Amino acid sequence: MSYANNTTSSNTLHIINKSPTDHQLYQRCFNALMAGDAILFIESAVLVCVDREFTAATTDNISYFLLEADIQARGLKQHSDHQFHVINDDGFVDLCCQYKKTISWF
Amino acid sequence: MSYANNTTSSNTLHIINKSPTDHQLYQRCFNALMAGDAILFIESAVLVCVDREFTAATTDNISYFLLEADIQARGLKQHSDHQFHVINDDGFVDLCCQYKKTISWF
Amino acid sequence: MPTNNDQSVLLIISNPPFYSASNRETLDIGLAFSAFDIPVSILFIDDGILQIKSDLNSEQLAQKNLINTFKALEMYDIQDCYVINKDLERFNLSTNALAIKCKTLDKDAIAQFIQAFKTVINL
Amino acid sequence: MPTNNDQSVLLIISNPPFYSASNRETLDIGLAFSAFDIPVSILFIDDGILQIKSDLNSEQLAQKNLINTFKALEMYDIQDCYVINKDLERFNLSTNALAIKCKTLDKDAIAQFIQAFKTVINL
Amino acid sequence: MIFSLLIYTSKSNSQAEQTALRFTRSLLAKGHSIHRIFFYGDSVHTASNLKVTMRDEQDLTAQWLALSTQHQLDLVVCIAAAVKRGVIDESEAKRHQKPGANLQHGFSLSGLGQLADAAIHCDRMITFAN
Amino acid sequence: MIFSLLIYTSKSNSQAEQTALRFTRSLLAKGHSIHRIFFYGDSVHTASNLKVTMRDEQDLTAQWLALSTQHQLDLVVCIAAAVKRGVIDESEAKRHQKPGANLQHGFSLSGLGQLADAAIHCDRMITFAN
Repeated sequence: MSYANNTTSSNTLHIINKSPTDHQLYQRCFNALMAGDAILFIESAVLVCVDREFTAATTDNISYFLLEADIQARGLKQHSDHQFHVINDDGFVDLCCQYKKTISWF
Repeated sequence: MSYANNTTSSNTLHIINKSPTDHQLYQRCFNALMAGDAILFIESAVLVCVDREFTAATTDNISYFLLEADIQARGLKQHSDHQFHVINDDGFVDLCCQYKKTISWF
Repeated sequence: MPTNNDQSVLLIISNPPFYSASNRETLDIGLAFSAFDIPVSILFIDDGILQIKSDLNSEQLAQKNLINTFKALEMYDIQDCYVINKDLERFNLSTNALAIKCKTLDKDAIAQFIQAFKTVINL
Repeated sequence: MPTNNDQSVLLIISNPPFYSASNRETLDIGLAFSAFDIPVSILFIDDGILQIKSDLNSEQLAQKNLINTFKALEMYDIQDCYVINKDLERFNLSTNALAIKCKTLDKDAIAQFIQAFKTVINL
Repeated sequence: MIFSLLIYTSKSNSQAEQTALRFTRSLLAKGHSIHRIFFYGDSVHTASNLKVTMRDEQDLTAQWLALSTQHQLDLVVCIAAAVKRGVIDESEAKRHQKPGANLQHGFSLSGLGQLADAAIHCDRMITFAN
Repeated sequence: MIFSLLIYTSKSNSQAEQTALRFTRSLLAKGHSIHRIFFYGDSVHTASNLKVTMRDEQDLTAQWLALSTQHQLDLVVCIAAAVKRGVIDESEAKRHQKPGANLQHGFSLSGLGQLADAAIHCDRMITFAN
């Protein structure tokens, strides 16, 4: 998978930790996306994978990641579909290294 | 004006203090409205009077109040139109007495 | 719904689990009020419904899972817990997936429901 | 926009005035970073644009009006402040109504703009 | 009328406590009374006596105290919320073997029963939160 | 790679600091290093030594300290943010004539210059906030 290689991207990793009910925060994050960027959903943001009202960003070529500890805590392990890559804490660190910078949307 | 009389209403005064950009909070408040209820917008919520994206509740017969100190602090004094009654802190206390209970949406 | 609305209290929980201290602290209000014989009801709304999913598991997080505390509600005579049908649909849940027994309300019934209480606390 | 993006920092302000300590504390980061010769830009977005309205007046509130501190930005060599056209429209503002000189960006240009910075801080 | 206030702020420098203070002054001036003001959640920090007020900011703790002295307000801080956040009196400091106490004189630590009592003995309970 | 962390939480018991702790453990285990962890805003309360951890909760302050001891982490608390929120060391207590100090040994108070330095001397600055 793209996130497993070690070349550094010139793109940005966006980290978001609020429930998708915070529409404005999500819109703000989506407005900041370049093709090739990634979004890591952590903490309450992992609810994106079961929220039927969540609509993904319209920007092309965005990778979506979910933090494993957070989906497990919320009983969502079986719900995350192919749209989302599930990563653990080590994967979180790897992503931060692979992308040129991170922006936290909190 | 209706809020100036001293009879106690059996209705509720809803107090909201967040910017109207918090759509879900506003929707939650709007879902709790009965005909005859009032909403008092305080703190960042007074931005409703200049936010072109704000759409009022669809419930009938709702009174809208703005807290004077907050619109003044934000330079909005001239913007509040006839849809909103402007009250000071004494008016806030009066409203709490006139309505049977208050619910804070924060 | 309170039959005697003289002292009845409604607690509204709208935050998701593991979000902040507010859900725990709201629950603690419920337990304390019950001890004073104040009739307490709880309304789980929006993300709040996720707080009582029976499959929450905070082992990997350094956080307490509140689910057992919520289960204690019945012992404390807080038997009136409510969820909204629209929230069940939104998260594809049935009331069987919840750790405590809840009655369901339609979204359009929320306003009428809330009207019956003397005090509403919404942290 | 930073010409040398090696150490450039973008601060994003999205909260309205008088909301919390975050706008003040974001500004303080800008002043401190400037003192270390780190090039700092500030993007006011969503309700954040209201923080720099020139007609803010906190006399009736027990709160400091940050406007003079924001005006000090230019002395600190933070001359790159940006607002979004859509936010100006939303609140029916022109850049003349703002206490500090701002450049304007279209919403569609935000992503490209952000890309140039080494670090983005968003409190 | 008899009011009780529940203060539940989570961001420092939010307006919520300032609004509550103005509301309190106004209701007392109008002849109403306050049964109790209950500080819960992160609002317990209001009762810390180690905060330093910057020259350009207001000292909310001092303003509550001044009002309390003038009108004999009952300023109660939830003990469970306070102790876990590090706002403790001498007795809690001793019980938990902490190096000091920081509860401002004029505030008292007590349980949620005091909030229940406040709810029962008032006509209106108003929440100020954020 | 060299990381710096900016911690800016505003709600107690939010997950943000727990996530930051797990992230820190993971990056250290993977051989990366941390230049500095900077506590700003309401996160300064993490450095209070008066907090009492309930039996069913985790002591985040102790966990930061344990990590810090093992890996010589530089745990810096913003002095301006801390002093106004009532987290002070002996020197600030004396300067502002406060009755005591409550800064946990292992954390140090310093200015925002330390955050600027942290931003300059790292490859990645990650914000954990809420």
